[in-house]
Amino acid sequence: MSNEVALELKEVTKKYKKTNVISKMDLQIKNGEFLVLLGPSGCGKSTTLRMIAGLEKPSSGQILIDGQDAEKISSMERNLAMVFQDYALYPNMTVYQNLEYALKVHKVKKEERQQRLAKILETLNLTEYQDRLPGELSGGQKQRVALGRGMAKQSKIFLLDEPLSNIDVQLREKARDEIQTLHEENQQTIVYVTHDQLEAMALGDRIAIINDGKIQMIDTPDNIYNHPANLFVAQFVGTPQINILEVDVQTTQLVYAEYPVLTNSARLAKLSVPSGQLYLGIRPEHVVVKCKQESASELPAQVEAVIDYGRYQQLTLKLEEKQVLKAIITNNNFKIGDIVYASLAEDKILLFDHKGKNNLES
Amino acid sequence: MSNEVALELKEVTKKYKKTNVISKMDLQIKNGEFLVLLGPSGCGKSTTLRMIAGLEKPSSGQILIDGQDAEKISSMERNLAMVFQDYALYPNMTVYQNLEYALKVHKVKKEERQQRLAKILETLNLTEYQDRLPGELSGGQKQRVALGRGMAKQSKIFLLDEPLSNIDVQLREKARDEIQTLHEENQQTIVYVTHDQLEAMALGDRIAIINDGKIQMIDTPDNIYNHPANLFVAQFVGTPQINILEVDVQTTQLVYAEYPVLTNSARLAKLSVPSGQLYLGIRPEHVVVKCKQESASELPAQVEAVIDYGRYQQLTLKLEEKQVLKAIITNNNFKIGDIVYASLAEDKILLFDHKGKNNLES
Amino acid sequence: MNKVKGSSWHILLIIICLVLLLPVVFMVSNSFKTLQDSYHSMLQIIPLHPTFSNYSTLGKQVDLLRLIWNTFFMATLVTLGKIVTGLLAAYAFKYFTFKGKKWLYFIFVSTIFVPFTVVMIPNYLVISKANLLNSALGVALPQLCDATGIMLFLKAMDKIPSSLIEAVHIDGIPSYKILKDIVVPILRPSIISIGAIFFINSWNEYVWPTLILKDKSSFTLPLALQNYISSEGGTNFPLAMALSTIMIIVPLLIYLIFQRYILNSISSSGLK
Amino acid sequence: MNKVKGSSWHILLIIICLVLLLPVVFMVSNSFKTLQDSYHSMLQIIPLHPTFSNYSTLGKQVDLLRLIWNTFFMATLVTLGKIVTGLLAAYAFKYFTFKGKKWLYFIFVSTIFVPFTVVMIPNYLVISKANLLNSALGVALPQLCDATGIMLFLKAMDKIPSSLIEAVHIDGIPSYKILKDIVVPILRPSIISIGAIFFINSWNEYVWPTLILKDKSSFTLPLALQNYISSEGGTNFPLAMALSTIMIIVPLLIYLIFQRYILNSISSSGLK
Repeated sequence: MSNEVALELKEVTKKYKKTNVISKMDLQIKNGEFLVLLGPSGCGKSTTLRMIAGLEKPSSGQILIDGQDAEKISSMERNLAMVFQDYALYPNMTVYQNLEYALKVHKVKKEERQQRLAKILETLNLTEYQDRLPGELSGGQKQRVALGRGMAKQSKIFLLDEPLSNIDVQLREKARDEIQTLHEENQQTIVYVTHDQLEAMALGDRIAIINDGKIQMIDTPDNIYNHPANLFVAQFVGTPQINILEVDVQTTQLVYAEYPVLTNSARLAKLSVPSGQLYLGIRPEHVVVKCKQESASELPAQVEAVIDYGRYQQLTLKLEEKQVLKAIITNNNFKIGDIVYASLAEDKILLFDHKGKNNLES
Repeated sequence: MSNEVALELKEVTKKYKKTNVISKMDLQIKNGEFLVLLGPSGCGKSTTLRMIAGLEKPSSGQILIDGQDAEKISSMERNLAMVFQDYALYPNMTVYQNLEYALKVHKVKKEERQQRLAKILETLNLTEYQDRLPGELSGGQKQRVALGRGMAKQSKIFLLDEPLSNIDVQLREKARDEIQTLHEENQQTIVYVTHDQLEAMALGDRIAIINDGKIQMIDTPDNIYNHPANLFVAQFVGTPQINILEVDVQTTQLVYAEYPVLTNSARLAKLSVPSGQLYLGIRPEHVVVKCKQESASELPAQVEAVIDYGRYQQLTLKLEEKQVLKAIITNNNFKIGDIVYASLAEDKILLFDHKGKNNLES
Repeated sequence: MNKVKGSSWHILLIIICLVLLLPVVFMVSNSFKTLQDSYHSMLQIIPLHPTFSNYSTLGKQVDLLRLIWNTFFMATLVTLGKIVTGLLAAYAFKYFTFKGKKWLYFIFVSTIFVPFTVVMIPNYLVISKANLLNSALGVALPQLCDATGIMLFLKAMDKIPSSLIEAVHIDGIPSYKILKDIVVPILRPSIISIGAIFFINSWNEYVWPTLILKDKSSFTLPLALQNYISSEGGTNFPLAMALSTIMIIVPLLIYLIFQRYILNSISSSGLK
Repeated sequence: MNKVKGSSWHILLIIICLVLLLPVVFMVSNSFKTLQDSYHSMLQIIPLHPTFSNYSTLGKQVDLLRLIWNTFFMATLVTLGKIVTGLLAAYAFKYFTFKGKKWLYFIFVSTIFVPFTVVMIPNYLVISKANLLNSALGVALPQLCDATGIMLFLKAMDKIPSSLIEAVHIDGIPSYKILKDIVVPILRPSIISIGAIFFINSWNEYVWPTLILKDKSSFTLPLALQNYISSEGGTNFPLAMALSTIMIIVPLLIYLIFQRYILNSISSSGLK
């Protein structure tokens, strides 16, 4: 069992000047797993990665690498490679020298070095650039060199700190596919930091969503999107953001303003929330927009904005009292100013308690 | 007629050290229009904006502002405001002073200043921060101050240079909505530079897609997505990217490998391409994936990757000879390794000539 | 920043620090020794018979306040001159474009490589013809601008994002207002620390003032000190050390007062 | 960068440039004048009767090659010493963490404010006890490290992204290799230009060498120059000017050779 876990954080806390950047974080990463740390800037995800890399020391708690206490081994002995956000290529060395440098210092034999690097350069389509300096490369090429430098070490754990954030949007999709292919081929354990939820969804076996130095939820992309543990996760994942309405609990139904938006009393009974208010979350694609009111649960609204993204259209609907509801539709028949009726797909509705903001059904 | 055009570029060329950054660009921007300049980094979009602002001088050609030759008037007299990517707030002045500074120097009366600024601070929700220094603000707040500083000048033209690229992804949606609301309220002429196609689609009345210093296409978001002028535009807009296949023209049909992907001979006849090869473009959402082959035009493929984005799933399909086809579906029944059949929605197929890469039907 | 422990590096730094500090300690210590003690046990750090007599003797022999004022006045004049010309020139180089700018800049920097010693004589003749001998202004005049200052300010201006200056231009603010309202306030820490360096250099200047200041009443501290060091290394050593100790008080005070700016402007990061 | 035309600024720069250059022109011109011409028309830029006689007289009176070699050797020694100690100390300050680092740094910077004039006497005594009088090493020894150099290198190291050093650490590269393979190559332009400044300062040094170098055969150029300037301003003025002219040749050569690095390290942008 224990050798299945590549990396483990036990109650890790990191303080800077008495404020907790990371608070008692527990985390297990399995051998060969692709784990994404996702969160807004300043949430502590980079600090977590840096502690794993040994670039920062936890204020308290333990980091275990392959079952060994990381504090007792140096950055090098942790047997890991890291790709930095700015790539951190040595500007005074060619692409080949960049890949070779660590191996050379650690006295890997010349023949083996050449073999290993030739294969990596080939895989990453860098062979023809091997004699260039980093300054002569494009962003995408630099990113591949940084990946290659990490691969050259053949370490068990691969840490990536927002590796795609400095390359052109158009190239990101390709670069992302490449990272995925590499992971499938080498089956390294990968810890990947990003603030981009689409990147996280596309890459991660599991995603750990971090906010305020705490893991808010750690699960598969599917569960994170469909069954978010709390309001933060629900709002952080998905663009446009999930719609949040404040609703009143009544015995057999949930009511927004005077509209009964949830009437499934069996579901409500399970909640064991006697009365008061809840947060209701509904993703824009589960808001159905109609021209005519067909049931009492549909909310009258005015179309405030229509954005055509080509594949789908996004409507901004204005309910009463400045409440805004966004909807994603695929056949647009609406114009700004239209009066419409929005119905919320009942089975897609998420419910969060008003105080703790946790998902009441997960 | 002429006073409907707020801004006009006539054969504007900009050279740096003999290389053309902008080549003979023509552009007309109407009064009150929201025009987005969209393109990859280094395409010349920022240079274009900077020439309009008077921060760079065209090497040749003319810029007309309100019909006046811009070369004869200073940056100030152009009556425009600009928001910079890094906001360029004066770090030594409070929020209020930042907004007030230009007005004060230009001797706007104190009472009027106070009135104008109070309203702007109110609109942008900055009133409570008016005595803070920029260093004490978050990214989103800084961006609002930068907007406010531009608004304070009440200029006719508002230039924005990637104003959202330095704020958190989660806040971008809100900030974007704000910019749109401001435009609707003030009806200023806006020229907005971005590399983010979604931002462009959401904001622009029209979008000018720039590459290699040339306007590739200038049109509404809808036309740009559905009727791209050339291969570059088709590939630049839309994520995941449009699929491109090389197809052979045969008398009554287009053939990919041995599969007849387009059999509408009337459409083919209009093309007047006798024979040879074409590029076929099909957006991922127009690739229909089935478990069984139903017609000869469907391409057999293997599922290479499945990404679940929550709202939709993205399949990466492998055709023969390493050709990859991406598909967007909304009900995922496929697993990696499945053999499937992909059919391309005929009426959504785009055709580009093999040499010039222009859309053959637009 | 990643911080690694490095004890051997630590030792290296302490050694360098000692090398730099020892002469100072030695100087202060000897200024409290009697002439005899200083002669017999010069390297003894703690004086055997500590005495203030050197300082009181000094007080009788020279007008200390006048010396300090003379030095202070001259150094202030030079510092202000260099700051004003340096800021103006750096601003012009940085934000304006004109023909021959590159050449002009090339010549500017070249003057850093022309030693002041070498241009001292021509300068002396000019000052003497202008009847400015024995005056602080005479010392200050040829030093009111120098290329090093321009370079330092240019370097400091690198920290101002170009977009900031562009923003002000679009708003149509005149140049002198940009300099006054934007550039100078932002550069304040740099101006203070560059100014401190200017001040100290001028405070310590010896060769050039000896040419100009012949009259004892116009003497600055370094000139007075020289009087106590005869050509063969000091007739009354403790007395010279006492004067030296007095001489470093003002520079050290300036350092203490402005340390926040000075330390920050050296290294913007990594020493926190 | 936004470049705006500014003619009044242009004029300001030209005036400053002239002020800086005039003494040099004046010096070179007088070195080609006869003693008589120099006396009667000192401010005449183009000599009435141009002559090389001052240079040939100088060649007879002093061993020019020896003077240049002495100065060069001493300046090289000082420069190398300052570069090595400066780089090591700056590296230690920047990338290592240890107790009392802040205090150590505070003391380091304070020594910038202790004038060399003031610690000259204690240093003199050490050098004389170590029997190093009349040797270049004696001049160089107390100058082998200084806080200014450390500061300049620290500032230069700000340009190296911290991720670069972290990347090397994760790869387990030892410190001395990081310094040798990464830091020094990246800082090469800064090292060259800081080194050039060190060299020039040492080349021009006058007061301290006069204490140590008593023997004529060990003289450096500034000491020889002083011989031609009697206390009252020069018995043979054109001769002094000729020696001055010779003295600035090496510094200017260094500037010309390394101008690319020097100009770039001053201002990374905005002067292209």
